[in-house]
Amino acid sequence: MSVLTLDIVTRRRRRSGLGVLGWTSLAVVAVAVLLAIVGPVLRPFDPNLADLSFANVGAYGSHVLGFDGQGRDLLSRLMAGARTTLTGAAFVALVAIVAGSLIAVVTAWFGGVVDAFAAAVLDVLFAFPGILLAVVAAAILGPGLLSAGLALAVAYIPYVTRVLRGAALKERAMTYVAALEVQGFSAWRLCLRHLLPNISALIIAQGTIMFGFAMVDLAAISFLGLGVQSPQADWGVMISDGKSGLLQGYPLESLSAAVCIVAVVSAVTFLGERLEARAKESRR
Amino acid sequence: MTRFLARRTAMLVATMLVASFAIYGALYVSPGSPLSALTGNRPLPPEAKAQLEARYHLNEPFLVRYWHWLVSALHGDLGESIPLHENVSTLIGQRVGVTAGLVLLTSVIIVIAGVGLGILGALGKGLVDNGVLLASTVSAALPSFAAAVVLQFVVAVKLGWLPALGTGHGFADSLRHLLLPALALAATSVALVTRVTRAAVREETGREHVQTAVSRGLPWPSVVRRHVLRNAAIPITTVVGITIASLIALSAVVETAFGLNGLGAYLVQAAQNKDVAVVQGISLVLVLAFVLTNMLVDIAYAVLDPRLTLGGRAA
Amino acid sequence: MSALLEVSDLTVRLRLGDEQREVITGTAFQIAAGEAMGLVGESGSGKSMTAKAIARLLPLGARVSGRVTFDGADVLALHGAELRRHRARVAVVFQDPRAHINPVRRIDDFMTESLRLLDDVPRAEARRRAAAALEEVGIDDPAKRLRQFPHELSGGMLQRVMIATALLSEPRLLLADECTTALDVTTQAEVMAILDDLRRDRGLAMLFITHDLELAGAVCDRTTVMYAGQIVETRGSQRLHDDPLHPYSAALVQARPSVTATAPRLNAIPGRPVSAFEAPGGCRFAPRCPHAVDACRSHDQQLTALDGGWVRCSWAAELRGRLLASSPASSSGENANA
Amino acid sequence: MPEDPILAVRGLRKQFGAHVAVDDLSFDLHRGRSLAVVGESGSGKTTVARMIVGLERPAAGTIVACGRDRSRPARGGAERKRRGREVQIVFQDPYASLDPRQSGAVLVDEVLRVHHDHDAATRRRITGELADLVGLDQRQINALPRDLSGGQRQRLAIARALATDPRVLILDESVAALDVSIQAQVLNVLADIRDERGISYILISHDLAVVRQLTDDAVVMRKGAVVEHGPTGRLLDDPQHPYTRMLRASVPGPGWKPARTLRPAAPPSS
Repeated sequence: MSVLTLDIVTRRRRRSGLGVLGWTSLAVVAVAVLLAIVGPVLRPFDPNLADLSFANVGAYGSHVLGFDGQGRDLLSRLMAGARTTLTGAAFVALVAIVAGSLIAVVTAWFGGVVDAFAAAVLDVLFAFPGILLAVVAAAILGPGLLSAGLALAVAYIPYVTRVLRGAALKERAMTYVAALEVQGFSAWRLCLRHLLPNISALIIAQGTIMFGFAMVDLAAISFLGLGVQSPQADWGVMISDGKSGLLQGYPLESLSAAVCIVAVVSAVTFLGERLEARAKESRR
Repeated sequence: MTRFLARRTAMLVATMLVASFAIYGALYVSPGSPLSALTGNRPLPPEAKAQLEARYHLNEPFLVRYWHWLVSALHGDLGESIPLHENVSTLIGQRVGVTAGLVLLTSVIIVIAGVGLGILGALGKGLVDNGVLLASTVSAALPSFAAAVVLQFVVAVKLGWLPALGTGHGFADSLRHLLLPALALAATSVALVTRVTRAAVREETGREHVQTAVSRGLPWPSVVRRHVLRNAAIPITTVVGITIASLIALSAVVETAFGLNGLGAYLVQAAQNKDVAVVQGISLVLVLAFVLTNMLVDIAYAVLDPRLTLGGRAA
Repeated sequence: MSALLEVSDLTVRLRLGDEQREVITGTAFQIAAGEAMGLVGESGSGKSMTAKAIARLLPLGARVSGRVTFDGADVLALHGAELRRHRARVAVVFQDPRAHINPVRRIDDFMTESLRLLDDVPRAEARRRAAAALEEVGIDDPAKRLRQFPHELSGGMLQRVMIATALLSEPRLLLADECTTALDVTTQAEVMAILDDLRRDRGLAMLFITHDLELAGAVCDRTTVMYAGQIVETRGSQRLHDDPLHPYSAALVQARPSVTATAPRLNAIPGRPVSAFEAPGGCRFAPRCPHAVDACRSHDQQLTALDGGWVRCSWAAELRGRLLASSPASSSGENANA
Repeated sequence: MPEDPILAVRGLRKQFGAHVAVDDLSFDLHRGRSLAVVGESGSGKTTVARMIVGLERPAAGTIVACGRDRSRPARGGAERKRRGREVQIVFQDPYASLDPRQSGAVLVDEVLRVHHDHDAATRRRITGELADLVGLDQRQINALPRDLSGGQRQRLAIARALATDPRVLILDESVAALDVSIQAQVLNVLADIRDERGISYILISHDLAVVRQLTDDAVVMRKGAVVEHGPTGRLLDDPQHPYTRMLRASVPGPGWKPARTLRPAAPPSS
């Protein structure tokens, strides 16, 4: 038997299961969510109790990770920060995805003038990158998680809508929708019971991916000092707070928070992309 | 093509008009008088207040003020920073070079590394491809500020190869100072471009017309060059363009992290100080740069894809 | 006289995820120089994969065994420059010209590409030949067409461009894979006529792959019928149509409605066509065959010579002449599991 | 004395921008009869189907089904549903015409719930009857579309269309994408349904053999205009219009040879 071509299709092998990376990602996300729920309660020490004499001191007794630049317990701050960081990102993703799905389905269904108008509005909105909008929002509403979150959510809407609108249009063009229209089904029923459920997998995937983006961007805004305000514990704030220590050779505060963010973001993004790939696969 | 350009330019002007209105309007309605920032919330004698209001056109109706602002902006005058008593255009002019340099250097890194690695991964097999995949996955998860922190610590603090902070003087020194920030800024974007490039080249390789070329007995390198890469260039150009456009705003983070004296970092400072004129001015410049870049992407797209003679880009 | 193309015991397995899926089982046939053979079957029969195996265009991960000899060369062993030369001498005309022509390059570039790259023909000369080829397939104003992009041409026109291009490289064998299926009937007739004319003029051999038995019969001397990855019958086209030897060929002949008469009821074949990897042991057509007996299901059938053709059915001699007269399958049976 | 037509179309016209897709089409369809609308791509035949079921709005002309005008959009849900009980359609592509998340049973059940106040048991009974009618077994009617073959999906699409017991069923190239052996099965099923239910068909098709098998009358369209209209048998055996003759001459059959011919004043091939 002659083998004509080399096999490079192996990567698609474990399509059905999650795989090692998938399970690891799921575990990371589960731990993060758990931390967000119980972290602020279970933390071993008061995350805001500062003692400058312990500034940047390493692991010490029950202070497993040591102290930050102001002598606060690092592990406690990481645990307490999980809630702020994750709820902020969840808020952004949720708002963007709900608005995006709504706009996508409505414009795909009605088309014509409605679609053209929505497209024009989104085009303008598209001109404002998330970070820029957040900075402007901070200038208007004052710095804080709320203004940053709102700004990011608004900035994400055009991106989410673009992806979902494409999917919704494709679905709208499927002849089963036409067949059910001919059956006398209402637009309401068709959108809610057929169109939306059929793009729901993609919506969830997009939401997951947006959650990852939101975590990064929110942290970036906190890092700029325009998001969550110190001394509140938040991973983005911690990276920023730890910068001076870092330059003096004490990288732990910045790095530990960075590792937390990178781990959760990569896990979430990996899962989101898997969901997206699967959603697209099943719609072939 | 002329019609396409005209249409696209009209769209750009319309977008900028709406965007400028939004920028100006949003900051106009923001709580707190611009004067309070100037006076540090001290009460002012009425005549001094009136004098200041007249100087900064604070007593005119909103639309009139917007019109003044827009017309002067078109003449290159973005007004005056109240806290700094300086012309915003001048302030921007002093800093735009750093940001432009940073974005440019980052773009070069993204195009060379991202597109190169992507093609390598798509056409390579086994180890090469897996290596590219691994590198891009790690790098994709590295937000610019985290990359900044890591690079500062490892390259600047531990190894001492490159400076951790500051802008530098002269071309070579500036470049030395910009290298780490550019790498930090590029990290995520390179990964994104690599992955899209890899996917696009992969997808084109599987196309029927590529099969036709193979079936005619053309050498594989010719098929790759004339059909696979030529066609993959269309989605790759789009993603590279959009990625570069997104750097314009993201530069704020890296500039802040590395203490660069650029537009983004200055915008952040101005937002913290509620320096409305500066925030408006820089926002307008950044949005313009962003929109212009996107327009260039659209034009490149239309040039590369003969199927799109008229009308916009197929979403 | 030795055949131009000789396929023997060709078996192809494709890789789908973890699975190896057999799509062709032990196919064997010959095509002489200048001869046209039709390859007819429903979906999953393996007819297109046969063409791909001959042109060495199987997807990555495919495993092939058996032997394909083209003009004396062992096709399955070719590689590098020899493989490219083989591909250049076997021209393929695909079903969907719009997908098979690079959309971002001009017709000119598409047509002259292999002349310029492989034969070092100067651009002007290559273009002159391309224009002449376009005129041969009945396209007016070739100079203008050469400057256009594929999306500016209709499907029928593109397929003629495809045929003209295939002939430019002066191949010895033409593989036409459902090349008129996507076209309108009147366009199909015209494209078929052009293909038939030019092929005969040049003494070009052709493997004509189609699901349409009548169409194959109209342009091919001989027709081969495939089912579930196997050849079930090979015969002169006219005889296959009038006096099929295999129950499946007979069923195909009868299942199609006729344009000249309304049947009270069509002779539908119960069940659905299967691919080689889903096929049962024994005779692969047995579950759908009205003449099947227990022995059919337990014994693999061999391709045996009968009346100048080949047939894969041990009852062929006995059933001969009765196949077309066989009564339509009962309606309950045909509804079973399409 | 002939009864009133179940579907009457008069002077139907549709334009897309400057392009006239359908121009001045008229025909009658009577109970239990079948009419073919024959044409190649660009003939406007599919636009005709879409106008009759209300997916496109005619620019001019009237469509009257079961004595009620339907050339304007339905006003309100009740009228929309009533139209749904008069005319139904089966599309060409069996892969796009079913909601991938619904099994046949769920799908038919939803249609029944939208239209009638039957209890669950009645709906189950009707679903079972429809499955029998189109030849799907218990397992198949409860399977998701992705687990069905093309032929089975098309049977399911027919069952869905019949769920409201319409008087007219439009078959828009409904058997064109099927394998020869499956096509014959579905054509037989369609003939059975007509015998059993007295339903009328409009067959939109480019396939003259299928047209001959299933229909009594035929309208031949070319570039939106009707070129010939008459009984199917006569039209195919003795075509009058040059275009019909060309169509007929293009069908491969015993003794047929493709001829490099025709197209007198034809446009560059379409």
